[in-house]
Amino acid sequence: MMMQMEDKGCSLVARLTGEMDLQVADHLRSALDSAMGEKGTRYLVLDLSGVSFIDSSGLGVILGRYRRLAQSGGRVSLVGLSPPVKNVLELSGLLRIMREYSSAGEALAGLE
Amino acid sequence: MMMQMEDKGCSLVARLTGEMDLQVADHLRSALDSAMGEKGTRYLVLDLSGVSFIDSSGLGVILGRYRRLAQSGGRVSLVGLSPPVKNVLELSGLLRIMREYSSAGEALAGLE
Amino acid sequence: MTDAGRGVVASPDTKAINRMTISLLSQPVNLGLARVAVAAFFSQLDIMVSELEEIKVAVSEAVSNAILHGYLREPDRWITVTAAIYPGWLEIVVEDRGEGFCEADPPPPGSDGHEDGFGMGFALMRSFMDEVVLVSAPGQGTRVVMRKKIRGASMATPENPVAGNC
Amino acid sequence: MTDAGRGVVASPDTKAINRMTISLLSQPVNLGLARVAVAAFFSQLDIMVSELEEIKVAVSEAVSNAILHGYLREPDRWITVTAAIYPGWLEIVVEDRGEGFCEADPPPPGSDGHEDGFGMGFALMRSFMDEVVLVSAPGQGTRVVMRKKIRGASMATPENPVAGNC
Ligand SMILES: Nc1ncnc2c1ncn2[C@@H]1O[C@H](COP(=O)(O)OP(=O)(O)O)[C@@H](O)[C@H]1O
Ligand SMILES: Nc1ncnc2c1ncn2[C@@H]1O[C@H](COP(=O)(O)OP(=O)(O)O)[C@@H](O)[C@H]1O
Repeated sequence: MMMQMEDKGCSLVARLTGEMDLQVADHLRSALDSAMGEKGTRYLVLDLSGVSFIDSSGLGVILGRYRRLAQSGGRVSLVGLSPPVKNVLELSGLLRIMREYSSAGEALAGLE
Repeated sequence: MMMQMEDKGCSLVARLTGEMDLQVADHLRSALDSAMGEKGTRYLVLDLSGVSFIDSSGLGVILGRYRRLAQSGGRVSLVGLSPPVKNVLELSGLLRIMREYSSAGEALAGLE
Repeated sequence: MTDAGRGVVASPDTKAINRMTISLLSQPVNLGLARVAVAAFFSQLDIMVSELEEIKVAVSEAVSNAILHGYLREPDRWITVTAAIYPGWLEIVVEDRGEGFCEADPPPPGSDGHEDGFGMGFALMRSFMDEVVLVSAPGQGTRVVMRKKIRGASMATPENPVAGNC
Repeated sequence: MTDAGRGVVASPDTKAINRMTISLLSQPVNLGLARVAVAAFFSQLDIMVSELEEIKVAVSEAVSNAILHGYLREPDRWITVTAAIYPGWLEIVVEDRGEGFCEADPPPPGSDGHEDGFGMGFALMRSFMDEVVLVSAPGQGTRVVMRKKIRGASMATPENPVAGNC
């Protein structure tokens, strides 16, 4: 799993690459939490265009960040869902509580 | 394994795609032999740019076609060797008895 | 642990057309291997890529459960994954010899309260497979049998490759 | 069949860091699975792609030999492939319970005269691995143990991925 973070004021754009499963969940969770804590992130934009696989361990990381931000009125937006990843996100109901955008730019615009 | 044949008079260009192993060796051998027999092929150009893997079963198919054509003064030329495929062909000594070209066009020109 | 009875998808006493077993240690680093091996095995079928992706998720859930709940993250225990092709269906069995649970009273998802526990493992397995049978008993380990219908004569052969004009 | 002694690469009694076993039927359609599973397993190492490709060739040769010479193309016999990571080396063991041969008098390559027989199987295994040990006896099956040195602390971890800036 590779991770690139881009700080945009209240928003953090995180670009993930690889497979979101139990192997990377712990590391991913703490990397996201520490970046969000440092920057006082309110809106998290997850760019998953490099993610080829997700299972419930990966969903758990996303849902956990959502819960954390939702407490303080924040939000998680999703970008770049490949068909298999979107399939799992839809089935899990995550796409009912988070919006999908076609690019990080649109996601950031949608937050304003 | 996919195979596309292009008849060029005395020469036959065969474009192979897939993995050249025991699973495909028998089928590949008979497909090449019947195309070569039908067309009276003297020069066989094997375009392996779509071949991602080769082991000694695949080498055996190439060497067998070489032996067949060499009897009547013919030749086998190779095109599009990826690094792993080239590695195996070199180690086996096949590249000492067959020439590699950078394109099918060059291989055909080299035969004239 | 009782035997996993034949269910909706499978007919009894049918012989597998092809079968493989992979044994791996209970380490998250091996999850990718389990998924890749099962997908590579079933790619001999004329199956849709989207179905292979769903099978990978089901395998990943079952193996993750074995690591987390079966072996409580102990890293040196064995998990076996068996994949088999029958005429008309495919089967995956994931087995551990860990904690197990009471079949009559299956624990609710997320019941062990791990952080961010999503509690969707079995739900995803059930969404992506036609039949999921759990065989477990406390202290006896767990066997998850997953079956999926496939089109009848759907074997890919060298003469009749999945995608090809050979 | 005697036990495959430790050789040049391996030190005795070392515990594997990680290990997997895959059992497959003696059908050419399963060759790709054997290669993919072994490559997926070793991809947790910080190993070069070209080395993984060479390992795949070695595995393919050993499994093809088991199918062709061990089981004489009988399609329903088991072949096991074990892959293990030790500190400083990796090991692959391919085992069949087929014909076997006399270790003291190993048959020359291509000795069974199959069409286009290339007789390069063991030569390629030896080129691509640092050590190849054959354990075989007539009627007892064959075990091929292949070992390759790897750089010491070459495990890829989520924190320290093979390619990444996580
Ligand atoms: N292999 C297993 N061994 C022991 N308990 C298991 C196993 N698989 C699942 N369970 C139990 O079933 C529960 C539900 O599993 P699941 O639906 O995958 O959700 P989650 O893993 O997120 O809790 C788990 O919390 C656990 O208590
Ligand atoms: N698994 C095996 N079981 C029985 N005999 C084997 C096995 N592997 C190799 N052999 C014998 O060793 C010979 C040399 O093998 P190899 O170098 O791979 O060349 P080839 O397979 O092309 O003959 C084979 O021809 C066969 O007689």
